[in-house]
Amino acid sequence: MKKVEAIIRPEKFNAVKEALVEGGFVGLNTVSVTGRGAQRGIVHQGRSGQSIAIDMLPKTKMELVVGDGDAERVCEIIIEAARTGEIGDGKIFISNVEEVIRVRTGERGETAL
Amino acid sequence: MKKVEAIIRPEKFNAVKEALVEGGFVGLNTVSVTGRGAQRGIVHQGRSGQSIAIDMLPKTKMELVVGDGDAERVCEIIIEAARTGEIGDGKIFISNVEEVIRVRTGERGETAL
Amino acid sequence: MKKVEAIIRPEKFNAVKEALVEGGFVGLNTVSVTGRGAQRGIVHQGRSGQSIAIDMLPKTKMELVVGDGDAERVCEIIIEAARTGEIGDGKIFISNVEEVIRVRTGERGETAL
Amino acid sequence: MVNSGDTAFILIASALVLLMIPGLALFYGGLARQKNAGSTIMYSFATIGIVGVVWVLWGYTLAFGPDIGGFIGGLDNFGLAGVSASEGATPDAKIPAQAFMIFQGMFAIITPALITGAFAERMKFSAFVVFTTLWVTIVYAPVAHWVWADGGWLLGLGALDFAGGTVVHINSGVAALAAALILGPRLGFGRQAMEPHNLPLVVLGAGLLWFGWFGFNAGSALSAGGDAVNAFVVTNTAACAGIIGWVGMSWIFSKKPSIIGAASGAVAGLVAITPASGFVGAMPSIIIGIGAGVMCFGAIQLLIKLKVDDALSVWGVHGIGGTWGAIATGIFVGIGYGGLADGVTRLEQIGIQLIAIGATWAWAFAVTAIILLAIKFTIGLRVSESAEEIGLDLSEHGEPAYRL
Amino acid sequence: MVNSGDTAFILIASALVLLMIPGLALFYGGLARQKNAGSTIMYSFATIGIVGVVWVLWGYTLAFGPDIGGFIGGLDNFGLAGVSASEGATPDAKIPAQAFMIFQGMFAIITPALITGAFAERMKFSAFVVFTTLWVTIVYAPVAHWVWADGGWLLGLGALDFAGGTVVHINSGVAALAAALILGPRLGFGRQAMEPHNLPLVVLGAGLLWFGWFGFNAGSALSAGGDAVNAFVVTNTAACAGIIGWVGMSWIFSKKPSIIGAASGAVAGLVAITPASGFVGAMPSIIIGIGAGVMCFGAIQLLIKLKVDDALSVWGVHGIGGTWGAIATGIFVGIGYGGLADGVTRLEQIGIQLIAIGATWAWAFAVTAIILLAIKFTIGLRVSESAEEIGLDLSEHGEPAYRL
Amino acid sequence: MVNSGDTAFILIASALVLLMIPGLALFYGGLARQKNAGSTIMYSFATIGIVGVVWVLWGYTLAFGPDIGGFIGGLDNFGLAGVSASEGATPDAKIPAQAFMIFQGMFAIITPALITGAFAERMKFSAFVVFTTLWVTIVYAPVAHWVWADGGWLLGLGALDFAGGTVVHINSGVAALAAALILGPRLGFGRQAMEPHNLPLVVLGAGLLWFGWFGFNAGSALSAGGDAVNAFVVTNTAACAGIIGWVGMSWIFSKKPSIIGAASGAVAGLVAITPASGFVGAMPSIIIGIGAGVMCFGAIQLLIKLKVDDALSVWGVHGIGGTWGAIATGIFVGIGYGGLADGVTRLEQIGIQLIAIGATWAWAFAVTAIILLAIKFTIGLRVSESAEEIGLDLSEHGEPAYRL
Ligand SMILES: Nc1ncnc2c1ncn2[C@@H]1O[C@H](COP(=O)(O)OP(=O)(O)O)[C@@H](O)[C@H]1O
Ligand SMILES: Nc1ncnc2c1ncn2[C@@H]1O[C@H](COP(=O)(O)OP(=O)(O)O)[C@@H](O)[C@H]1O
Ligand SMILES: Nc1ncnc2c1ncn2[C@@H]1O[C@H](COP(=O)(O)OP(=O)(O)O)[C@@H](O)[C@H]1O
Repeated sequence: MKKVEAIIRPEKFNAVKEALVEGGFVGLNTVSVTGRGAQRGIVHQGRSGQSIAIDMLPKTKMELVVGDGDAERVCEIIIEAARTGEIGDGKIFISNVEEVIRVRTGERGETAL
Repeated sequence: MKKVEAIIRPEKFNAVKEALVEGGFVGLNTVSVTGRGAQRGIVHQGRSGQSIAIDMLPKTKMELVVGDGDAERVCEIIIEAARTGEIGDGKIFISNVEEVIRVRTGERGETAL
Repeated sequence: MKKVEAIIRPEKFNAVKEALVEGGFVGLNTVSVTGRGAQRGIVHQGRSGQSIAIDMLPKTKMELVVGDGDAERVCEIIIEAARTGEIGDGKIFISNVEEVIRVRTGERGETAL
Repeated sequence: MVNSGDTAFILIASALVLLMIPGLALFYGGLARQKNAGSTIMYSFATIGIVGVVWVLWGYTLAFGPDIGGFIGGLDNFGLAGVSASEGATPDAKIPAQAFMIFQGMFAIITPALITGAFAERMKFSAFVVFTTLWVTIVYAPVAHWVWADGGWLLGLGALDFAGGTVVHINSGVAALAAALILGPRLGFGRQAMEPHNLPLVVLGAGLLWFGWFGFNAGSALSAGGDAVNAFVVTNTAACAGIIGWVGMSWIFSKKPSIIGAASGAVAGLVAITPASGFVGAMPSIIIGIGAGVMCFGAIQLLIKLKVDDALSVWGVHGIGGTWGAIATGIFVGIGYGGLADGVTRLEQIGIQLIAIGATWAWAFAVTAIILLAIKFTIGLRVSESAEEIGLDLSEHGEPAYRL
Repeated sequence: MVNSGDTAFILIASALVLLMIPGLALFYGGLARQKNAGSTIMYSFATIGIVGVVWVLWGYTLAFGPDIGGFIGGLDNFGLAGVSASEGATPDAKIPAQAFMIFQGMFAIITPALITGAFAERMKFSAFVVFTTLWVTIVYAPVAHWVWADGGWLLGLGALDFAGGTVVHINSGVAALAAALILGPRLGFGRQAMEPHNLPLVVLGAGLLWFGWFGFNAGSALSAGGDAVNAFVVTNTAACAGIIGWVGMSWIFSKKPSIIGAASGAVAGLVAITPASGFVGAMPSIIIGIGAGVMCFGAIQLLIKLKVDDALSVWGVHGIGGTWGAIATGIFVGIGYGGLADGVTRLEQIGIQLIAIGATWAWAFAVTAIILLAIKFTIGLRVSESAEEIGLDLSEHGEPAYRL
Repeated sequence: MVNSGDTAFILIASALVLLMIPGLALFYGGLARQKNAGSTIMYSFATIGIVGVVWVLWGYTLAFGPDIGGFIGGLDNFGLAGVSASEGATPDAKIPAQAFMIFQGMFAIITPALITGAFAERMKFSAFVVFTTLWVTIVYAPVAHWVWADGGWLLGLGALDFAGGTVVHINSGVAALAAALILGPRLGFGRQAMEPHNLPLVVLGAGLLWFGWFGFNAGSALSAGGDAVNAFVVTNTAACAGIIGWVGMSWIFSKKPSIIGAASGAVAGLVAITPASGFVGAMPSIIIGIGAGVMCFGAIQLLIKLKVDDALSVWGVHGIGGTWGAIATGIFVGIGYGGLADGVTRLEQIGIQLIAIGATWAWAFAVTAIILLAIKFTIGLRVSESAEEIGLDLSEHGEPAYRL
């Protein structure tokens, strides 16, 4: 099985989630991270208006563990729903998962997904 | 070495932690995630009592990196302590870790765990 | 490509980040975790002064996905900037990443980093 | 005659009403989603800045200056000209004219602040600034004049509104409805959960509102005598009853007693007792409060079903709560406290109340709509879609609410 | 004679005391764990709703209606019948009867709200509703009658309790002890850390409590004269001294000056000065305050050692702080302000104080225990284990405290 | 003559000023970074404990005891000896002497609390305790004596400071500058973003400050008459204008209307109107408020450019806001309210104001510097580097601000 980790704009999370559910991928978990990449230029203002360059931006990291054959499809769905074309759209990382267990039943492997 | 990622009910975290410590596994880290799986039916109430279906539920994700031979034992301990038998009990993912380094000493491999 | 996960003291994050940027590694994401390892003895005080042993300590987890050849260099930089020599300095885990995709452009592999 | 006891009372009452506005800011801020918490707070807080200055310049004189045709005040007191800090406006006034002015000023501030809950999470800050300035001038000041100023036509008619059921609550609640309709729903409304992000903040806000409401209602007696004592007692009792009403509804209909419902119920009770607080005793105030909890609860559900996005339920609480209170004032006047005016029957009084309600609904809705449409077709009302998705704290103000 | 200065003072004082209850809600809410923050807040907030209505219906008349045997008031003033909003209860009263009624009503609200800290994080909301309704009726109203009503037996005996050391603090603190014993400890008590989840909320709550306490103590003079001024001064001074006492203890015993300790110490000082505030001057108030900080700190440690889970330390602060204050009133009466009653020696006064303390402890403990046991064996007191693990915010109310 | 209306007014005003300090604690706490939120709150809260006791012991008598050479009060009223709770200090006083004492006590508490914003996030708590005790004794008490006590040399000179422009704001603001210079910047200052961690807390704090400021300024009239009414009105108006000024600056210079700026602007307006509030009417108060918003905004930027780390901008807001207010008092005195003293021209009055400003700047800076240097070379001022990195909540107090 593969783990697909997608780091996306927080405001795109709902759209991505809905697209994944439509595509039949309901299992996932997400966490808020702060990240840094090519994206620059986000500026907050300080108390007296001074500019504060924020280099660590809030992002949402989604993790989906899916069957080997589904990883590509999941990436496509995510890219389509998350892309704006501006820098800061995020990254997807794919890695291998050796085993999956469903806690409730003890089932293993793809049937546990 | 293996990384065991377990996504469990937040209210079960203390029980799981205590079971792991008893089993001799003290090193771990956790993060709060929100997740979605087969579990449904959790409903919050809105300001005027309307039902709000919550599809992203709070979960606790634990990560333990352990020696190759310990992964199974860790999974057993977690399953035993985290299981309620209701949907929403969570998932365990196992993947491979190539190297571990202890920052303090620079030690590497299983001795660094 | 490799994923370098470093769990460090939160108060060292800025130093590590600056060192990485100097070393040319700008892409990363971080999340606050609570962890437990060899470190003990952090004590908070309760309302009437009783000691509260805190066994889950706040840590910062950084993730960098880098080219295969860069992983060692990244670890060195992190160790140097994060080390205090006291227990609790943290751990680094290295694992394999099979694919990277840049959401904005669809680029893949090391060029997407 | 002006005296220190009554003056002290009104000054403190004015301070209490002022505190309601940060209270409202936090109440609304807590009800908003996290990404809009700061911007929602800012609407209320900035309202103090804008209306506080407008009021001393031209707002007070438009509302309480010499009557022009029963409809509005003249500009004689522009910039507080002729409004004394030490002498009463009339020989039998118990407080100086400026004490009355500033007490009324706090009402003028909170009313437009209440509206902001309807357009929260999507209205441009610049549009809000223009809206608030215009609204207090051409909607609030006239209605305040009609109901409370010497010569105002609703006062002349015998409409009873002790502390602002029409002027403050119906006025803001109906304006909120107009705003909700004209701005349209938030992105994702009806599909995504849009629930309160910080419950302690909501309860804190409700607590400060309640506390301030004593100034609002008891202070409206303009002296620390029996009217003030009665208003104080019924205000508290109605708020308590409002909790019971709203929490009871949530317990029955969603099987769980709601905490946000307790805070909302208190506010609903306070809204409904406002016009009645000088005219009814404690027993009717229990009915008024419970009724408010029940009706406002239902009104919010109704609006959601109609797919109208009044983001923080201003119409449901203030529009409907205020309307119920204004009617209830006619129904219960004289029971336990006060009495009907000479020669007016209860039915006639209820009729007068309905006229006052109708006039306020019509004026508030129509003029608010005109203002908003004018803004919509000039500088625009809503932020861009992507700004709305990101949240107004960052997109409009460049400041996140929390860095935890 | 009723006059505007004193009436204004008591009305504002009543508003201040009301604000203490949201203040308490936040103080307790901040001390609770995050998963129970909302439910803990809700206990206090809902108490206002319940007791606010109970008081005007039958609470006030049970406490202050015509005396029956020194023990309780008659039902003559049921539903506020015969309680005037504009006339004083007696010819020499400086405030209208309803102003006294509502001021006392705020005391009746806050006292059961204080108890909720003992059973927080595990008591069913439905059980709480029944408990609070019964408790204010059969525990609070009688004790208030004994101590403050014309004809009350403790008043007749000469017990001194200016603003509620017995009626409010011992009463609630001892009821809290009974509740802690009967409900039993929270799951994991003694093994897991159960520490405050939001320190700014705790300090905010303490700040609002302190502010409100001026109304509580100075308002108990029932007029804005020397008694009120003295009560105000000693209240503030004892609170300050309480901070010094408690923070000092934490600095000595756990090597770090505690912030929660500063908030708690202020409350402890305020509790202890409450009965004494009309009878001692500023110098004794320093001793009373420091003593409160030290003793309450110790009392909480003791209870933890005894494995009794008084979740938010109500007994330690209110039970022990109130007892110390009631004794100290006897010890210091007349030093710096006021004086012993004619013909009563200091030792006799201390003896009378001990009788009042003992009677309140006994009554509060016994009747509270009976009420709780009755609920336990009917509808049940505690939520299920899994509901407790999940947290009461979600399991009892379906509303998380934060969505950050 | 002492009367209930004025006494009620001053007692409530005192309570309002007390509430400003928890308000300040939260304002500063919200502006601090999360890891120092608790410790920042603790500075203010602990200040109440320390100064509240110091004031009744020796602070009040040093400030308001019998004059010694125009410079300081004698020790006659040590421990409040001879300060009556029921009689006025003079035959024509409208309030008891202790009411005046406690009202002034609240000023003595808030002034050092204001300074803590300058050394927040790095000063040892033990050093803070010593500093605050010494500072209120040898900096605050003398300046209060000069300006407000019978015989004080600045009062004799004719300096106008209605409610504390020099005594409270310049005094604390300039002491803050000295502290910022002597402690040195926080680790990472100028490189890392050090932004407010909790915006709702900042707005809440500002709201409580504003509310309390009515007590501060209107209460300074020491009776509920025209002076109080005027002070109330101009206080509110200047705060509103301060919002407009500061938000306007942020909108112009960083293209976005700042929420923190709205809160800060309100405070700046309140600071600047403080000395003037008994001497000018509403129209000048608009200018004073807008001016404060603009100037304080600029002053903070200046200090950042000079690389001086006044962590929470105390000098920028209180030092510069207070100085502007003191000058503006001379410029606008008598316009809209009050008037120049007989035989004093406006230019002369401005000159007198400049003397008062200069004397306060010099005294505050020099003596604060001496105290801080003495502490630096004995017990030390700053926490260790690693303690500062970890944050003072954990390293100094062992208590995290949040457990969310
Ligand atoms: N090498 C990396 N390792 C881990 N996370 C990364 C890496 N590069 C980028 N990220 C994450 O992806 C987010 C988006 O990256 P960015 O370079 O701004 O996007 P893009 O180039 O696709 O527009 C960052 O905020 C960070 O969280
Ligand atoms: N495919 C998946 N990838 C990542 N996380 C998942 C996946 N499926 C489930 N999860 C996580 O596991 C949690 C529990 O899943 P759920 O299906 O409800 O449990 P179960 O079926 O074991 O009762 C989810 O809330 C989510 O956080
Ligand atoms: N086996 C493990 N698996 C996952 N995380 C771990 C493991 N061991 C330690 N950690 C993480 O590393 C952090 C530091 O570990 P610790 O043993 O205290 O450090 P050190 O021994 O290097 O001084 C812990 O708080 C935890 O977050």
